[in-house]
Amino acid sequence: MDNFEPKIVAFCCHYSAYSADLAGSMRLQYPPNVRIIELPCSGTIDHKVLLSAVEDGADGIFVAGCMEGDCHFTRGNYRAKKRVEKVKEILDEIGFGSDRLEMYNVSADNGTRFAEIANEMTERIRSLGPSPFNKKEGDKN
Amino acid sequence: MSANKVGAVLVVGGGIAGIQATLDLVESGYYVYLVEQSSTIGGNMSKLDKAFPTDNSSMSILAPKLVEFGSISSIQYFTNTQISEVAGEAGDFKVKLSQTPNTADTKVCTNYVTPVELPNAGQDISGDDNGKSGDFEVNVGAVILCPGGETFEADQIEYLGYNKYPNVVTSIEFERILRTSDKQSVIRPSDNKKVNKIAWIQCVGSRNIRDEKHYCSCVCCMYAIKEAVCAKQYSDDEVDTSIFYMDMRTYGKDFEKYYEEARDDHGVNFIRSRIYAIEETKDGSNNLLIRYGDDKGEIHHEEFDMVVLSVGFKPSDSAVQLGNNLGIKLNDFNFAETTPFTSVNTSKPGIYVAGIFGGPKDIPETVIEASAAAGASEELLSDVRGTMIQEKTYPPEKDVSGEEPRIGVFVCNCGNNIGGVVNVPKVVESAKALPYVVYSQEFLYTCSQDSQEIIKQKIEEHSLNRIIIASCSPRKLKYYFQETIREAGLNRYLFEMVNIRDQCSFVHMNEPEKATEKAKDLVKLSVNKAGNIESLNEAPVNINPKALVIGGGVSGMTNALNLAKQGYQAHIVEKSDRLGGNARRISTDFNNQDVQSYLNQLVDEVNSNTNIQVTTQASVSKVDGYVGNFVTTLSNNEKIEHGVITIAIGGHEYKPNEYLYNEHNAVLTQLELEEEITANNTRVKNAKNIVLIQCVGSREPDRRYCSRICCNKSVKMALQLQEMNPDANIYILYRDMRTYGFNEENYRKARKQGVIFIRYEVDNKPQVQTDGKDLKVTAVDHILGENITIDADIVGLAAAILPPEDGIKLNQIFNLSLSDEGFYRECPFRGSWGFSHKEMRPVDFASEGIFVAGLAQGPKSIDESIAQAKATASREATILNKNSAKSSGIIAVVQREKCAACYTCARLCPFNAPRIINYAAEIEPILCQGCGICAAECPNKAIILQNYSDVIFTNMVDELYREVH
Amino acid sequence: MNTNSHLEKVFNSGEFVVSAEIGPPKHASAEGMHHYADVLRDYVDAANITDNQTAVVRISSIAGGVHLNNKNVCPIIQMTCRDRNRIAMQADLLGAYSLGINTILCLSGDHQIFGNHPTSKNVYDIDSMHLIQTVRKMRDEKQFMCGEEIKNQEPRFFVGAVANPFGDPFEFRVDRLEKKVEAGAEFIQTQCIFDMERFERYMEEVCRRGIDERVHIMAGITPLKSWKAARYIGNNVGGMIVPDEIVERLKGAEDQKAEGLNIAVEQINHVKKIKGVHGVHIMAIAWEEKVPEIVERCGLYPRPKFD
Amino acid sequence: MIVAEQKPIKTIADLIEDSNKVLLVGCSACVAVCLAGGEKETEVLASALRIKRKQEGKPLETVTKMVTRQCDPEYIATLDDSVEDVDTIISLGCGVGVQYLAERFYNKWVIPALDTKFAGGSIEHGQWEERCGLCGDCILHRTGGICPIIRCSKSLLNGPCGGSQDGKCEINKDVPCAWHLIYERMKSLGKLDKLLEIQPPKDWSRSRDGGPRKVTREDVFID
Repeated sequence: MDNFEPKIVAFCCHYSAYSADLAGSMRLQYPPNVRIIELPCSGTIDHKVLLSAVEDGADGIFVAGCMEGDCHFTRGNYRAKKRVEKVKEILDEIGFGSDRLEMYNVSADNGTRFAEIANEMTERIRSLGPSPFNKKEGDKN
Repeated sequence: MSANKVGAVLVVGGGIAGIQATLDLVESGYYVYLVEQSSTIGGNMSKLDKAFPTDNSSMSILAPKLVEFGSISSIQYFTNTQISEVAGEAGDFKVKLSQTPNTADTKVCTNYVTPVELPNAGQDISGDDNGKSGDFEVNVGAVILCPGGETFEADQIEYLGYNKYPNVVTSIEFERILRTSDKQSVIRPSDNKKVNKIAWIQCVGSRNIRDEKHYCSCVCCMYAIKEAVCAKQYSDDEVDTSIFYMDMRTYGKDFEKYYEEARDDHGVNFIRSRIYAIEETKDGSNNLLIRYGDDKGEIHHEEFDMVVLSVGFKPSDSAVQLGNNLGIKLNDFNFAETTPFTSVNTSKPGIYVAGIFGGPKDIPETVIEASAAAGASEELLSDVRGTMIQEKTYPPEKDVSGEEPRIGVFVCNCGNNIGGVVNVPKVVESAKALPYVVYSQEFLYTCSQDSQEIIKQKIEEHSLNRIIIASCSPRKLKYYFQETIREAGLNRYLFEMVNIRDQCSFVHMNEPEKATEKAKDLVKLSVNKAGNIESLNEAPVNINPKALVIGGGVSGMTNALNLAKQGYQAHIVEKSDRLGGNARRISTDFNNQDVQSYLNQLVDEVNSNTNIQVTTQASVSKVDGYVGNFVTTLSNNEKIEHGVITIAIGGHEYKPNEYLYNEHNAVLTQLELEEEITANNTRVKNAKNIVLIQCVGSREPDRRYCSRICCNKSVKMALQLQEMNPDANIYILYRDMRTYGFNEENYRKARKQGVIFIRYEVDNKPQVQTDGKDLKVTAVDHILGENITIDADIVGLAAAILPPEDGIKLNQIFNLSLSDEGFYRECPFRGSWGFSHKEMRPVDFASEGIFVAGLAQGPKSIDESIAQAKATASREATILNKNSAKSSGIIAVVQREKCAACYTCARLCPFNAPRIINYAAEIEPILCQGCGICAAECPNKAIILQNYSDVIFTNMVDELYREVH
Repeated sequence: MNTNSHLEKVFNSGEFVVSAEIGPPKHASAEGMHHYADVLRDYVDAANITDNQTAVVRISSIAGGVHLNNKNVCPIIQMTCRDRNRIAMQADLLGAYSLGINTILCLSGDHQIFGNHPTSKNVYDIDSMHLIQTVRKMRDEKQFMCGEEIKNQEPRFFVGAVANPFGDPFEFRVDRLEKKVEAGAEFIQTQCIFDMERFERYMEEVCRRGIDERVHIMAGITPLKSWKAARYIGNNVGGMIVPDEIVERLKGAEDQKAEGLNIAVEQINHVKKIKGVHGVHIMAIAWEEKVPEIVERCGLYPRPKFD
Repeated sequence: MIVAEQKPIKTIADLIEDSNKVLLVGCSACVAVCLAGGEKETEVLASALRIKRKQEGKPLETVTKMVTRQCDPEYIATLDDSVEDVDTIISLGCGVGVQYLAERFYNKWVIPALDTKFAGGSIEHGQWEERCGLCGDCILHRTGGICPIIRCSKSLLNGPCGGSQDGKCEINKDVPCAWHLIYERMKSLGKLDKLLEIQPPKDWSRSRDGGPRKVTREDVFID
């Protein structure tokens, strides 16, 4: 378990993904566990895509949208937040637990915050251990 | 004016105004030379942390604009360049430019975007000609000056302690402190300690009689409030913030609310005062002691951790020199003077000004002026529109539908920026092993010109039909690479870009193996996606080159006339029986210019222009269609087909319930008094005592906004009244005098000439009483604290400007956004996917093709209405000049057979793109901005966002975790 | 005289009528009801027996009525439309009359959500308006609701209804009262009155329309035990208004209970003077022992007797 | 439309405890519009059930199908090929849909995934309100177009009762008093006099109280 390197998938809106690029320009160092899939807007994310990530064995999942009130599509990030909340609720209800999933808001010009999120999420997932559906890690144990 | 006009424009200054003007011009079919004297584009705005009043991050507004810059090929831009000489005349100027050698680091890589460093000029992408250093000449039809301004040198006022005490900073310096803060605390310069108590000192270098800078800098009140609120929000600990001011000038749209919220919700202290001195305390803490007099004249001392000086704006020395070189007229304060009722025309035909060089102003107004200046240039050069623009030609697009994916993956080393950490050969190897990948190679610099040739060649050689580039941020180079593959005959959308630099090598420098693993994963994800993406078409839509202008006031007429002179049709619909609107009731503007003769001339011009049609006594009853193809039905059943809509339905004056209005015939509103002044009415002429009361119906709980122009107007009328009868006593009862900008000059003059200004508190308003015959006005003198009673012959009420009476009714047709008060809410800071430049749109609505101008958008002066009307025309021209417009490729599409016509999509779309037609939803491609909110929420999954479908995402996630299954 | 109801007799005599209220117990012993009957006997002309008030299960109002009759107190049985359909209600009307009950108060009833069986189905087959009509039809036309003839002894009830002058919309309240009178109500008990001003306005309109000539209106009075109770009623009981002055007055009192009684006495003395008010209905919730004191202090003791 | 709401996933999971393969059937009509049983919800439910079972070590196989309307036999028939090897059918239709499935697939265990709530309409996205009590004897012409049968907590025909205050029902301050609304509407229509008439008792026999109902259009129905 000590060597467990979680693989975290991040669904980032176009603008919040920019914060990840900025973190790069700023040469901020953070753990290499996050894989970004870019969405036009965080409001693009469907409940079932998040659930399918859980089914696939994702150790951690997060959705990142613009700051509240700052969505380029007015309220897409509020919708994303509601959807993440709903999926968390489902995961709690079926006993899987919702800690592996999170919603973040980060503005396009805040590379620091992106690095923080990457740190925070990696730490959280490390302490949770691998997803029960993560076969590779499961075999190790 | 020259007979041989040139279809190019020179834009001087690369700040937000220059960028906006350039983009408008380019989109409307003109060639632009953009000249910037410094080495970077961005101007003052890139120094700000957030923009008020929406608190959006400045960078997120500006960055996409800058990025777009690089992708448009009808611009040439020159940094480190100045104008040395101008010859010729409007329509045909010959401008000599001189460029100093580029001192910037000439990296081969083109894609360095950081919050402070902006893209370097010097690349072949944009057709920049920086190699030219030395003197050269360009030939243009018009010149737009937006050199911006400088802040006042705060150390010139010694008692403020700037440059003497480390913790006295200017507001610009404070912006930098905010921008670089960790958002948990605000740090002061002397000892890097957290601050708990900050003061702002207003009007530093503004409204200063001693210094002959007696204009108001307009924006400092708002930015101080914004900074005070940010300071509180960025601190985990409680921070005490105080703003020391003379008059709180929050006159702009939504500003008053921002002020009230800062005061009431955020707890910012506002102290009406005069500052006597700022000194460091003697205890060595580097804290500061402010000595000030309050509004009763009592002296106080208060200690702060840090003091921010709200410095005003002035034209830069180089701008002044530029103005002088060009021979344009500057005003007493060295700002460029504009000719009456043009708002952007300098004294020299063909040369326009926008932004701070024309006078201090905020960002949205700067952007409006930039568009207005573009509009004015377009009017001048309409005969030669498009003559300097060359349409780029491309080889025919290959049809790859039905083909199995053949993916090419190009991995960038970026000098050593990527390869120094990530094992690029390994990434290439792993890519080769992925399904459908038929070719992969690495480049030292993928973005170099040579690499583009190789990519094209490989596409040919291996029949590649999907291209992936693993390099840096797609923000800037995506379009560049898409251009490359399009030149190779591939559809632009058969492209994916992976950022293995900013997301791998730069951020995992000490973990090369893991960084490599991550890079491999990211490539794998994008290969998986590439297998599922398709060619997308940018659906063409025909554009009807005609505007419908609703409202025949100054704004509507100016807008229509500008468009007409650009060669487009305009149809004005006016509900009353004649053109003119509110301006019919105004004698002179704040600069004492005759409004009526201007108005009559404008009406004549409108009536005689063959491109303009006018329908009076009619209103809009129905609008169908969408941008480019609207069909509007009027109340007289006339049908008009048009491409864009200008809403310029004006506003109207509040009919007061207060101060005996309606009960005593000597109590008049501002407009009514103005009419009597114009008519030279004897009762006004003979009046001994005239009392003007400000803020009647404005800044009240049920109307939480400032009506903006009433202070200026009352001061102007006071001067007029004084001229009519030098013996009259004129009193102005006010809450804050908001004579912003150069209007401060009139305020100063009025005080000097004996107009009596008495401030009142909102909870202790003046009383107007009558015995049935005479009027008595009682107010409390704020200095003496005693009642003053005036036997008034005339009482003038600065009644609020109300939103258009028809606004709500009209909006049932348009379904646009209205503010709480009922003014049309423009669409600033809203953007669309794919970098189209909609980042800052002070005259646009979220609904494409619909624009607003004049009072309908919020209270404003005639000049401001004119600027907005021209800006609107300029924005409209970017649509009307095209025979057809293209939708974005990435749009949502409906599978009709699955649609339940439930209205979910139509309710959620911010752009009104979906409609229910024949029992199923249809999404209008030209309106869709590709956010995918509808697709995600559609209960029957009938909507798919092209190339971003759920299936694509679930496949990518499957792929990412495949090895672990 | 239409009925044998003692209450009707007192109204006809022109005396100012006094009634009180007894809530039956939530168990099957009648002892408590007997006790309250003894307490109230000489001080009131009749006593309401509530029908599962606030939708909480209790001894039925008809059974309670029988217990009161046995103790020589005239019972006004309440009948709500919540729990029975029109068949059960008519059956109960026959049964009640056969057991010697002759005074009835028709109401729609509190919603079951407030009671101890919130999941029960409500019936509301007919509403209070229909119930009034039905009781009158059975008495005056000797017919069941469906029109079928009652071939033997018909139930002969003196019919009352309730009115709430404090519900909304206010201007429709008098209309609805008139509808009830139109339907056949002979006396009206109002909701507890705390807001005298509004009640007076209401009565003014009642008199203006001459409704007071057609029906006996009894003002509902509730003595309050504490300021908290006062506030609770004002805030939590639908259609009730308790003016702040009353809450404040109780709050400021040294002995809140004594002050509560004082207020009730003042209120009764006040309503006595309002035109159209023919009686008072004292709802001393769980405080029935104090009714005699209130009646005496208002000068309404002794009560008239008839043979 | 019929407005429904999904049951707790755990409840549904308990009902299919013994099944290894289930067919989830969504409905594209009312329940899709009220975001309870369209394709999106069907797939989300399927995924949630699979995750739960995978976690418990008893993987569940799911098949998801959509039908245009679960309340027409012909649409149900399109599922004939999909039910063969499943243990259980989960209907995301309203109560009608569940029964149509159960009738068609007589030997299959059919369970409801939704609670069918009421006949109502959208207020805005994500919010629906009850409007019709399906009583079989419409009186809306007498009550200003506002139904007291379903919108008055007591279904009073001659309201409002004493519990109406500030336009709200006594049972909950968020529930508007239907009779207050009726009064206001009739007043604005100048038809207050209609409210003074005593509305006669309702003929409940035309409602569900009269037994299961059936409508036959004699002019189109051929025996």
